[in-house]
Amino acid sequence: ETPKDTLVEAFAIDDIITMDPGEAFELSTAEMTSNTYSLLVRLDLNDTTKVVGDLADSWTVSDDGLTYTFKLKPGMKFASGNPITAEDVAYSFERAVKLDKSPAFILTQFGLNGDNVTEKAKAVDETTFVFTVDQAYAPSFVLNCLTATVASVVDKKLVLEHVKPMTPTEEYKYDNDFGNEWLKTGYAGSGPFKLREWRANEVVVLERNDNYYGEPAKLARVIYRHMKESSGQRLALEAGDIDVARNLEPGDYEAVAKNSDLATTSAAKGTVYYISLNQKNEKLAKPEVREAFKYLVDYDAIGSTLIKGIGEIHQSFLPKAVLGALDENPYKFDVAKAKELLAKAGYADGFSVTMDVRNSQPVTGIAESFQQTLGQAGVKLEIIPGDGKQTLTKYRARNHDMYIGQWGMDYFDPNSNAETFTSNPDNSDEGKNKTLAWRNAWDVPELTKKTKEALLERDSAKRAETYKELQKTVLAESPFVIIFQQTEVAGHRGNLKGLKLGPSFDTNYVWNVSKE
Amino acid sequence: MTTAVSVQNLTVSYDDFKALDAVGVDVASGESFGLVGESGSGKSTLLRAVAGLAPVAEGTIRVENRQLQGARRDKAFYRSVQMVFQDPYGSLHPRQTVDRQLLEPLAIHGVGDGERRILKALDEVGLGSGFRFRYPHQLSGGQRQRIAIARALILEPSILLLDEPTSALDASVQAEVLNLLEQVRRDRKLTFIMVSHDLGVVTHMCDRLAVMQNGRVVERLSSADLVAGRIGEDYTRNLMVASKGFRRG
Amino acid sequence: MSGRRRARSRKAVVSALQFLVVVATTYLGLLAVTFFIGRVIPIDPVLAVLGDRAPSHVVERTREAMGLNLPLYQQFFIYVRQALSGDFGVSVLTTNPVMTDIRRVFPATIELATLGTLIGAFIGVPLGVLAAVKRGSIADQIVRVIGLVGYSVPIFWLALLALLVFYARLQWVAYPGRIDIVYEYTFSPITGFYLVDALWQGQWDVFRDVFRHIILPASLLGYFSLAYISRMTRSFMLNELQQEYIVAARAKGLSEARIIWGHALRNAAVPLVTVIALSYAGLLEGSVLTETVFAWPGLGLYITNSLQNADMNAVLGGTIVIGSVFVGINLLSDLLYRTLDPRTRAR
Amino acid sequence: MSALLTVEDLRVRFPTRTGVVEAVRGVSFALGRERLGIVGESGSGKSQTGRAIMGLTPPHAEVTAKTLSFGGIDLLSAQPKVRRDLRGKRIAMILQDPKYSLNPVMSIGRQIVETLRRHESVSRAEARERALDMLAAVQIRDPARVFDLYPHEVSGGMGQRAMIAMMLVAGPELLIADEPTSALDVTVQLEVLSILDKLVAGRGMGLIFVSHDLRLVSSFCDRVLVMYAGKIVEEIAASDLGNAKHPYTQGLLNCMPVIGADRHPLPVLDRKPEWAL
Amino acid sequence: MSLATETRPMTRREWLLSDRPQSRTQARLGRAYMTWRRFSANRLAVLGLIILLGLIFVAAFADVLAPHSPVIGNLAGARLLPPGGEGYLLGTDDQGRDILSRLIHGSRLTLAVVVLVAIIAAPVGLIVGAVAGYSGGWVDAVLMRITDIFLAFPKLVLALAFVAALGPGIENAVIAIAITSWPPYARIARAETLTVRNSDYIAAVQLMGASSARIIFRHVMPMCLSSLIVRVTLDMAGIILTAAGLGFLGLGAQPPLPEWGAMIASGRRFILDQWWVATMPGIAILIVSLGFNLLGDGLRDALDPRESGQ
Ligand SMILES: Nc1ncnc2c1ncn2[C@@H]1O[C@H](COP(=O)(O)OP(=O)(O)OP(=O)(O)O)[C@@H](O)[C@H]1O
Ligand SMILES: Nc1ncnc2c1ncn2[C@@H]1O[C@H](COP(=O)(O)OP(=O)(O)OP(=O)(O)O)[C@@H](O)[C@H]1O
Ligand SMILES: [Mg+2]
Ligand SMILES: [Mg+2]
Repeated sequence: ETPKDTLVEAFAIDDIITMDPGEAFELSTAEMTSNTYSLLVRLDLNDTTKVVGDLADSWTVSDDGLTYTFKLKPGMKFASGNPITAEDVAYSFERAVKLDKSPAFILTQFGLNGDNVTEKAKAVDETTFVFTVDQAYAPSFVLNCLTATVASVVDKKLVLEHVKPMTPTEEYKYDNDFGNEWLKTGYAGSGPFKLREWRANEVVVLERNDNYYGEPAKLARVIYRHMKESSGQRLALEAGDIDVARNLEPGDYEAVAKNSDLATTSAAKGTVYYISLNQKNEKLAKPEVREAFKYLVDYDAIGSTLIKGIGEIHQSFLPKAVLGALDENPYKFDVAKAKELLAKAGYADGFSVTMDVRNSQPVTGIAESFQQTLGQAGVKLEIIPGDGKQTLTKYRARNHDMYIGQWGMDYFDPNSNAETFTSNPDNSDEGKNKTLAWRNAWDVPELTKKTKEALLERDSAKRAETYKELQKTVLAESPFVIIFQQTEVAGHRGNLKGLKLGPSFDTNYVWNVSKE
Repeated sequence: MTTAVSVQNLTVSYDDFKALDAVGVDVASGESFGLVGESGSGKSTLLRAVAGLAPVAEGTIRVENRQLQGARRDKAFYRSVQMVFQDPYGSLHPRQTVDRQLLEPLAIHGVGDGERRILKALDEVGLGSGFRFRYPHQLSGGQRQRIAIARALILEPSILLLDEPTSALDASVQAEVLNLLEQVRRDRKLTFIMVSHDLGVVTHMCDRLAVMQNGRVVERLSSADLVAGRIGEDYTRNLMVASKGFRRG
Repeated sequence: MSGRRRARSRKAVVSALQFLVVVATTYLGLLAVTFFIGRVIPIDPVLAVLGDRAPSHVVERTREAMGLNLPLYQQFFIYVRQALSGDFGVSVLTTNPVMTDIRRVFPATIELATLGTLIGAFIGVPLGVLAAVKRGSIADQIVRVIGLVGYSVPIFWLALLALLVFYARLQWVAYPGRIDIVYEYTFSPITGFYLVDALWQGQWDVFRDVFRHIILPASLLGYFSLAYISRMTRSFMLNELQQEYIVAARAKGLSEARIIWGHALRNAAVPLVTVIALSYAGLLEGSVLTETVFAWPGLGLYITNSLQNADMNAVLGGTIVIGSVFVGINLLSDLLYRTLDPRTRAR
Repeated sequence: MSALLTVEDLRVRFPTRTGVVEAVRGVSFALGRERLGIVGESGSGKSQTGRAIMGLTPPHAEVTAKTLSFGGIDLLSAQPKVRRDLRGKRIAMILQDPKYSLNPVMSIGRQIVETLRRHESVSRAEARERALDMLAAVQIRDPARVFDLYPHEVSGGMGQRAMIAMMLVAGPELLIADEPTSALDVTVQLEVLSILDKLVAGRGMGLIFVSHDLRLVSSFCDRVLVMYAGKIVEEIAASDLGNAKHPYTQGLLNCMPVIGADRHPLPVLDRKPEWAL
Repeated sequence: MSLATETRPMTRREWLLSDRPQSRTQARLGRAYMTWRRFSANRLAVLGLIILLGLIFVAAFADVLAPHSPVIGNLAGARLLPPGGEGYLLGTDDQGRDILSRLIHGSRLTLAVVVLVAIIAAPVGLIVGAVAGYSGGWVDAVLMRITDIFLAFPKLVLALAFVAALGPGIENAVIAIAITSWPPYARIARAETLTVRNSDYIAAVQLMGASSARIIFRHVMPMCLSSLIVRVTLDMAGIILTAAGLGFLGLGAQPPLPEWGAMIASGRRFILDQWWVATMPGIAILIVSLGFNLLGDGLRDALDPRESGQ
């Protein structure tokens, strides 16, 4: 039995490599950060196309669409006891941009850089923070981006106590590390929980923040215990040694659902799984082949077996619940049709091709199923299994034939996916913008332009329409065979109340959870 | 008379221990020379040094007027010097038939006509062809020692080094092997250097002998002198007394 | 006399020097192999630092910062110099200095392996002795089958079954990890060996809990080493029981028990020590599969994880630790061998 | 002379895959407080006879006899415990090769003490005293030092003396010596024999002396049994050896080279199949 | 020698057991027959041999024996069926494939892995060990250092690294396992060589003027062989399990190859509800490893007369 005031979750947390919100970009970390740090605005869980204020009491957008002015709520404190001021917000933006770690692009895409950030993200007074962007972006886009964990507000005073001096170099022009080294395992936030400890591959411990300005968390402590195996998680859940199992696979999920002592919860996530065809491979570059492959996935069988409960068939690149998402699944498993298309492309007898597959479920299962269905149309698929990092290394270098993987939204805005699936400004090997389209050498100047336009469309309805069109094009022509959208699931003890998974990985809040 | 083997000032050491300490022995061609002494006195080591199986620290070894360097020996050497070991159970390869063991030296030296030579060698040591395809474990100790002798003789050497060839054998079998050795020596005009701790055996087989103690030669004398009691050293005298059997007193 | 002593001390110095050379070359070899591995595995080390989702310009920048653009020999040089200064650097996966990580994960593995080996030895040796003494009997066959099954069964599979029975059904043991979260903050380990620490601090309930966690994985590892140890014990015992001194002991009128345990086993113990030590060293490498199944934060898992993320600092640190264990255990079993076998003792 | 040991029709059989090997085939003799020699060539069953008396035959062998009694105790029907108590206490055996017959990892002193403490309840200190005395009795010069040595640290002759000490420390009435000197140098051999001789004479033990060396046996023992193929082919008083009747005994006597005797070639044994019948 | 024995034809057994063989072949066969007799007296060892013959048989006739395709399944219709139902004797896996058929075809892979590792690792270990042991001096020092380095290296890390470097696939898994498994063989061979090196029969061959290579290959190695064979058969189980472990970590055979370890790995996810998916290949591995172990154990007794009594 777990203690009454403590929530114990079994969770695969081996992806965590840092706890610094300016640096962290991992899915598990997103959950920890969003529970321990505050943001200016958060996603509105009741209508995910909107945002609500967190630290910000209110905000205005200037008519030219370039200036965003945020008014902070008064009298708020960090967990350390220091007051939260606009100065802290500005510092948080400054350090994220200057550190320029993985998630920094979410902010720098608005024209911020190390030289201008102090101008563009600025505290006017104690409670007023002004953010200036370089183009008249859709306000929904800007605000959505600010819900990302990289925009978390850190305790400037506390961080400054821990900065490490650095010698400026060509690449890194600043004389200190903005507390990055300390914050990797340290904590300087103001969320409902504070981070007590992170031991890599072992445990993350959160504790209630008594200085929290909002409604206090219901439980005193949350412990994420690293456990990789679904079966192990289920055993521990059934025995009551944990309260929540976070990485259940379909079979175990079903069993938990059937157990009267236990309950389950789930939420569709902004992650889609796809198979991509490298256009450097001349066979895969044929439009008929691309289309044929979309007919060669046994969507129904996969949906009812391999991803049952943990995903839903979804063929367009925008996940459900995102602005402009297209809810249409036109492709069905159809060998005859595929064969016809292949014959048209000149491959009536099929051909051989390889696919890099990481060793994790459900992708291996899907890959094996796809291998069999491709075989029915005469295409011989060789699966090259590898560890995640290994396949990714190859994928990023564009050395694959085919790749099966997932794309999770970097921030909760359609542009996050649109940009990667449909824009490819420079298809050369040196191309700077290594989007998924680039990785698969899909050279689409038209679409790239259209994506950019959508970004600047300030009318939400029109913007949504553009994304729908983009999705239709991708469905028809792209080298992406998008298969399903992930559903995150959790099994938990029956005495647990208030556990709700959010639409994204940084909205899995635990402060409402209580025990009976 | 030419010298077959001449050892001068020979020293062999294992780590810090001197197994042989400045030993000198001369053996004439066609002679049968004996080495006696208690266990550990260096008798085997002397033979092994001549054969190139022991680390020579100092001294010279000449065999048939050729000076030998360290432990290196050329092929001609192996055709003129062969050795028979003490333990018949350890000197035959346990996984090879008699046939193979006899064939091996012929193969190494590229000598043809193996079939005939093997049969002849077996015949010579009084074992018929019936023993040819046996494994050592199918032979008695005396039979093994005969095979070892046959193996040593098959390359037709002129010098035979015998390291206690009968001490592991029964008295009755010992007599057979000793007779065999005497006979081949006579037939082939071989030179023997024979080690034994049994003075009876040595006087029976050898013309001259050297007595060893603690890695040194303490006395050289002829068998006739020994039998007649013309002994110079106390140590030799002790050995002599001990070989006469138990005397209550 | 003094000359002999001098000779002996010179010998001691020589053998100590020899030992140092052996250790040094072994380490250098380990370094080289690890470096080589780090270069040939097709995993971009940058990914380990940045995670899967880093944008490409950050990847490029980091690659340069990590010196991965330098020529290989320079990289090797830097690498060796760093390792020789005892600094294995920081693990990019955990952000801790590698040595700190190892100080955390290694005790977990040592504790598990030690208990496993104790179980294996304390059951395996008597079983092996029994099998040798009752050679050809039913008891011998049973021991043989027990041993061979232990040798043949996929351990991760057995582990899951054991969990199912002893944890899920019977609730005899605890799971997962090393200790219940209840004690996570009431118990502060000093040495990192929880059993020892709990005893030391007199926290009986903690001890009980830790024991309930460790006993199942330790038993499984124990079964595994039992299989090997019992086979080897049987073989050594058969050898000893045929020796002439056993006949002599019987001629003295000693009881069978005394002959077996006091004479034969005492002699068989000499080679057995090496066998047990080597099997212990094998367990100390960390059994990745068992550690995965039991959510045990041990060294094997740490190294495998690091390797899969191209976190070569951590791999090197772990490898050197295991190499040291190997060298150390070899040395230890040598010493034990010497104390057990008077024939190898210097007079 | 009352018989200490009576052996009548002793047989030892070894079942093997290729059939039953009869190592001892009906050996009978009686022994008083005297020195009895057993000679014969290798494999003639000398050791197995000795071991059968001690009860040290390997478990898979069959041992039968009309009578096998020691001091009135029927050895074959006696409980294992009874036989164990006899061994070392009243009947002792010296094995051939000290190199292999001493436990290599136990100090010599402990091995001697072990025998003593197995059979008599004596204090540790007293056992040590008696072991040291015994070592002195077998003419070891520095008993206190040798007490703490390990078998590999002593020479063969010394090891054999330690073995004798170990077997005699509990004061047995019968000693079986199985080729106790064949692994030793000639000079040492005689020393060991003279120790044995003195002890037997001094303590009034019965002695069975097994050897393949007929001359040695005859110069050491009172009576000699000659074995061939598991049977006794001749029994003869040592002094009477010159008049041995059996051709096998004569052959054994003749085939040894003797200093001064110039016999070329040596006479050899011509084994007759009928000897083995 | 009487005429009667000359004319009466010998039975085959007598011919084999004759202690006067008339030809090389007879001698060799006789020796083999004695070994076989010792071996076959051990019933468990014969059981081991039968298991392995069974494995070879199944592997040879996999195409005929397997009722279904080992790679093509019925995802929608026959997924995770329990054993015994509707023509799936051992049930089906998560791709709806017949487990029995996969096991039958997988026997080929298992056999291939085992044989390949044995013919790579054992000879390498044997040569390294024998050369080191016989040569002594710096050759010994260098070779043993290399062996030690490989021994001191965590085995799985080494195997993983090699597979990662060479790319996944059964061939590379084999190479990786071979690379990690030769050092113990080298040690055994060296130890054995050291005891053999100073024996008189080696001295005798040296005295014939044989070259070192000849001595090592023709005289020393055969002496190391039996303990090596025993060790290799005993290790076979470990090799199968290492291959399985690599498969378990996803680095062994490529899907959809029915490699048993990979089958356990993918079936492990269902162990709580569909126990058969992981258990069937687990049992297959258990049986085959047990077969090898029993065989090795029997060989140890048969080849090593010291342990087989008189
Ligand atoms: N390889 C070796 N290493 C170390 N010492 C050795 C070696 N070979 C022989 N010795 C030592 O050299 C000495 C002489 O040995 P050697 O074998 O020549 O004696 P031996 O006179 O033949 O004795 P024995 O009658 O017992 O055969 C002995 O003390 C022995 O311990
Ligand atoms: N365990 C056994 N199994 C089968 N035969 C055996 C066994 N032990 C001894 N023998 C046989 O018993 C016979 C007598 O052996 P024993 O040891 O008594 O001979 P011995 O006269 O002592 O010879 P040695 O002088 O060589 O010691 C031999 O032929 C031997 O092969
Ligand atoms: Mg010698
Ligand atoms: Mg005997």
